[in-house]
Amino acid sequence: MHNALIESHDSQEAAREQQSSRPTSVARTYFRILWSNRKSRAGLIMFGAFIFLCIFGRALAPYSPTYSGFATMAGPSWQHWLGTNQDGQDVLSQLLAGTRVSVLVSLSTGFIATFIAVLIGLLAGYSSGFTDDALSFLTNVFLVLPALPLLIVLASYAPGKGSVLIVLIVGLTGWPWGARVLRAQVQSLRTRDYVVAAKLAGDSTLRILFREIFPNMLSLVMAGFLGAAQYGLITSVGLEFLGLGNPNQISWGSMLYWAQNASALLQGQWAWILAPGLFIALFGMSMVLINFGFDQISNPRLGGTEE
Amino acid sequence: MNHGRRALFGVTSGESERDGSCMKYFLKRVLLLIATLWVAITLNFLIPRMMPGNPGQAVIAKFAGEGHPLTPSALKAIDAMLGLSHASLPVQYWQYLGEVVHLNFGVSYSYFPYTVTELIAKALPWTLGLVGVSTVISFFVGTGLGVLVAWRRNQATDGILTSIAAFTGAFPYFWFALAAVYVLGFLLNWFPLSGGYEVGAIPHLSWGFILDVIHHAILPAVTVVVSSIGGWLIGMRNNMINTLGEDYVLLARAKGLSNRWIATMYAARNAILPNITGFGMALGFVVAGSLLTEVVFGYPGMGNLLYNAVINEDYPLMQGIFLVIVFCVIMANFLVDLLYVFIDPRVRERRGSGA
Amino acid sequence: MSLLSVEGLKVTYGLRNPVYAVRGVSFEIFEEEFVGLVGESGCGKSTLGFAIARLERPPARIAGGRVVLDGRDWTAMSERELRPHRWKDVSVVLQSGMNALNPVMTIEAQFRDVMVQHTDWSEPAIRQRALEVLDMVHIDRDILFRYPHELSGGMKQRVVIAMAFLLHPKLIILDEPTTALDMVVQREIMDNLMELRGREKFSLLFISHDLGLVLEISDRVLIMYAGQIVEENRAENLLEYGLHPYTQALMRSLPVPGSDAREFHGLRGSPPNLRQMPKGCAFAPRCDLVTAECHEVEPDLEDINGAKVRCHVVGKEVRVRGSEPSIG
Amino acid sequence: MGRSLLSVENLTKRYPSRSSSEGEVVAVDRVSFELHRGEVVALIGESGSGKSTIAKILTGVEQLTSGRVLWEDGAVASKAPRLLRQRIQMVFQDPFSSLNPVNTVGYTLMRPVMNYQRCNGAEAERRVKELLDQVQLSPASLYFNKRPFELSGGQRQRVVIARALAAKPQVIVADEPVSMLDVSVRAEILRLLRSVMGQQGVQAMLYITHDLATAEILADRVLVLYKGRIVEHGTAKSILRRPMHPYTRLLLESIPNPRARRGNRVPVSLRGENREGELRLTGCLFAPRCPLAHDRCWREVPPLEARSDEGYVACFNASQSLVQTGAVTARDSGA
Repeated sequence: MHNALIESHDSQEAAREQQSSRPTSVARTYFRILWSNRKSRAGLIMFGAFIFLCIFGRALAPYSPTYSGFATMAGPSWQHWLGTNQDGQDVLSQLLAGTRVSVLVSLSTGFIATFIAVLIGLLAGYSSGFTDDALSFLTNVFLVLPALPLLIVLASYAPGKGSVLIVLIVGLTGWPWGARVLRAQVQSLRTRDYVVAAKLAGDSTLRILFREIFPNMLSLVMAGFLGAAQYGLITSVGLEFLGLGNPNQISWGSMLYWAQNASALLQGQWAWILAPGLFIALFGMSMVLINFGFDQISNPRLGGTEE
Repeated sequence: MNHGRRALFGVTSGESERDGSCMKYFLKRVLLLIATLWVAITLNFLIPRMMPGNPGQAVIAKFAGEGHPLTPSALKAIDAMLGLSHASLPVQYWQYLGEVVHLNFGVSYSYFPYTVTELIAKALPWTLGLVGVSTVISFFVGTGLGVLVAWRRNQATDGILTSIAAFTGAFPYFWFALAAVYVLGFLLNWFPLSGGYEVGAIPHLSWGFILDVIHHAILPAVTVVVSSIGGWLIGMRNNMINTLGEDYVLLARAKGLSNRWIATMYAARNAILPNITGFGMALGFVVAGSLLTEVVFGYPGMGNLLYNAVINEDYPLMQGIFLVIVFCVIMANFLVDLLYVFIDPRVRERRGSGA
Repeated sequence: MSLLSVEGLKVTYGLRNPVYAVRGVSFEIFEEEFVGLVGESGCGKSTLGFAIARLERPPARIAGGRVVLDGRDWTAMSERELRPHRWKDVSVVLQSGMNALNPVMTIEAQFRDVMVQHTDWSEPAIRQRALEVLDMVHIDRDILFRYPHELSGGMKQRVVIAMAFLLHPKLIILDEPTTALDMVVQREIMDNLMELRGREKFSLLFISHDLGLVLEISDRVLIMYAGQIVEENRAENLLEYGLHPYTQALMRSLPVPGSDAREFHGLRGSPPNLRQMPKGCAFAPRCDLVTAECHEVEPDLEDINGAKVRCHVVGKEVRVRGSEPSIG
Repeated sequence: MGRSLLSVENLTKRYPSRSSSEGEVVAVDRVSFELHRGEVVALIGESGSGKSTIAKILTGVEQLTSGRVLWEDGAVASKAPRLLRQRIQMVFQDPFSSLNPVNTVGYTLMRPVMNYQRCNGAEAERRVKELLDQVQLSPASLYFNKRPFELSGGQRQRVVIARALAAKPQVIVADEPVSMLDVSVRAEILRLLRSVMGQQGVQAMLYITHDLATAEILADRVLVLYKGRIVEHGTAKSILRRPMHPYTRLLLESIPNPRARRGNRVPVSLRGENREGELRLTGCLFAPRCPLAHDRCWREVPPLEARSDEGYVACFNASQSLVQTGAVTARDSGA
């Protein structure tokens, strides 16, 4: 009789465990953690909104962003919520339409920088001796080189100015921080027993890198991506503001460039400068906020105490 | 002390190991310093030569167009910096290094007849002052606030300050500068709109002039501080939360030490170490940001000079400024790395270890 | 009178769906008594130890019960009120001495700050006491001016033990003090503790998963399972017979050199998930003596011949048979 | 006892020391031993004794500095570690770091099967489920899709054992397989390891531990290592009952033994502790801690010599040491 009781208990437990034994994907786990953190949830919502604007911004714009038939330098009104610029174009429409270029520039610089960072981080961290020394040295050199003056010099020599150039040079200089963090992580992961075990199990180095090591640093990679994207956003906007981008392409940076050239503030058209700046800050902030969640995944101690 | 006994406790070898690691650390930093400088100098050499067109010729043509006579030495400097002659690259490189060593960057086109070196010498102190002061303020205040919010973790202070930091940190520096100029300068008229000192004043050492300089520097400095403080705060907060979870902090609590002592000597002293390692990148950021801030304020520093060089396509000036900014950032990094030795005993040589 | 009296102490993790890590624990420690607290990982023994010293870290918090130490109710006092009594009334030695020392302060500075905080001793007196405690744990005096990273694991742990004695505490809580150390070093530290017992006046709460070690050093042993004390008994009695089936299983899983391998047994199954506690006795699913009652009714901690045990079966059997329990 | 399956000859491992003045650290110093078919050999020592380095060299994770490791068929293990990796598999100490948290039990166990048995997915899955049953993780289909964090320490260690078996090795190296586990599950894991012998082609096992007590349960022969050198070698029974080397005695006395309560036990002499990076001594490495050390011990290295039918010991005072085993005899009578 006792045994029957135990068995029934055991089988219940087995059934319960069976239900929960479906392997949950890493992506879903990540999303659950990000969503449970109040800060990163807010970040995700904001980030989603900007992706939406990136796709549908042009369609949502009340007017054509290039139509220049309105009164010039008009302050905010019901017709033009954010007023108009010195060419008589609607600022709100420009802002919404410019989201696409700015968001794409930010994300693609983040992507390029992260790609290089992962490549160099994995290679330097997993190899030892000369390869590691050389790559770490390269990383440290680029880490210390201040990128903006370099970019300014490069961009001012370059014959064609445009966002592709900016993406390339910001992306190609934005990787060292990520590479350094990832290298340290790979170095700590490669000595884990499960990596040794995978070697003993006959797995190839490539398989070990991508099935054993890489998944365990995904949160760092994502955090690095968002950090690099935010860096790309700020840097590209700075270059555009200096007139080193393509001023005829509508983006948040070029709007600020024209607004400053037209002394928008001193003429009272503050919305023309406030709005793009706010969008830049909100998009950047969304990535910083999401990173609070990724920080928590990489380092559980940072997790909140509310359960 | 008895040598054998020390050996028994593994002291002797430990000491030599420590000396070795400290020396190694120092050598590594010096090597990195030299290599970074070399990379920067070489980049500066290669960029104009790898660009399509011929920047050197363009500059000469511009000088000719303006009717400025170029001395042979100025011509030589332009040649060395931008690559004019058809000499082979190694020869050009050698000439270039010679000019760089003698701080001879040629003549500015936009500020003729000033040499690049003269212009930089005039602008550099302004930028060093602005960036130096605002970086020190934002590092200390930001780190201090980071300690505070980590200590009051999950309380209102933490939530509010951290969110504000995430928000302000996301703004481009120059946008804050624009807003500050508009509100505090233009609307309220509390601060001058631009410049480093009163227009028409001649820089000299007097209380009146110094006060004038400070009055002009407040807004640019505040915008740099406001935009860079968030990064320090968030970085320090994360490190602090980590160290607060360490056993030695728990033990400090068990020892009944005061909160202030635990927060500073136990948690913050350890939490600040990674923040200092991250100084390099942060510094590059602050310098970049302050360059743009200078443009908005028309501040007479390197940023403004660089901006003018860019819009006037004054390549010799641009190259010189680039090199000097990079040099300053690299040197600052080097000094911070050396400072690290004094803060972390694990890299430090033990005092009085002679025996 | 007892030095420490823990009454119905409960510790939970989390606020919304609290998990009870310590589920109503009561015991006493008398002056100059060594008490061992034994259990498997996750049974709540360290949580209990921290809570007694009021060192629970959020999200852990005390959800009920009292801790009365030397006549003062520590659970009713604020951090500010506790501070003057910390380290004087109770000091702790943490699981891994490796991380218990501040890496950027010398050993001397870490000894000094606690004495400066709690005493008005002069500089020479402070130095004198620091050297005294180092002598007590047999460490070279020049270690005082070193940083933790310059010491080996065993030395660090001894430094931490020395630090615990600085203010002549009434109670010392040792939380797995030797788990990370080599056998021989562990032995040296244990011998050192026994030696100190003869010279200093203090009580000890020794928390460990190693029943053998605990039996060696303690007068009385508390066996903990799933957040509760399941048995409290004198060490010499436990050597003869453990009352609770869990204690007996633990005793059987102690490999004793020179004994036969057949006497070495384990326990099947694993401890219950604290989020989903089974109804009835927490140990029932792993117990060999389990009855229907065990799955339904949670047993109380009952007095049996001076010992205490939380078991339906053992309790009844002893009552029926009289004073000579022999189970297992 | 059969022929030697694997013989280790004069195995030496030196690391360059981190400090330039010190030269090298000798982690393993001319260690020789043989593994015979059907036996479990225990390698005993404290941290820094070189026992884990030997495990790493045998499994090809690290390269030896000199000496060689020979298989029965003449293959030299150190020459072709990749080829011979399958023959020798490892059970790790820490069940929490030896299983990748992101991979399922199924994935982890499929890898060696697919790499070494060259079979298709379905066949591999079937075999993996057999293995799970063999290590008593049943029902196998339940554990197949679990991730490590859903398992207890004991269950994880069973998975680790299954992974070692999956490659069908001839030799298993178990590096402190139970020291991180709760006492209550240690017995079951040791029993499982014992039962694995002779199955799936496993012919011998090297059990690495600091715990003499469990060595007696699992092992036939015991090698005692001190600072990279073998100081004593004999059958498990003889070493535990009649330890000859003073260091072996010290280890034995260090085992917590509740029956030898205070007063009954001779305290271990406090003579410093095992540390890496000590000055190299010309004589016996144990001399600084040895209560019996005399001049000769400081000058000469004692050779590993046969002292009885059952054992070898590297000590000039071994016979004297035998006489002085008061504590051990007391323990014998107590047990």
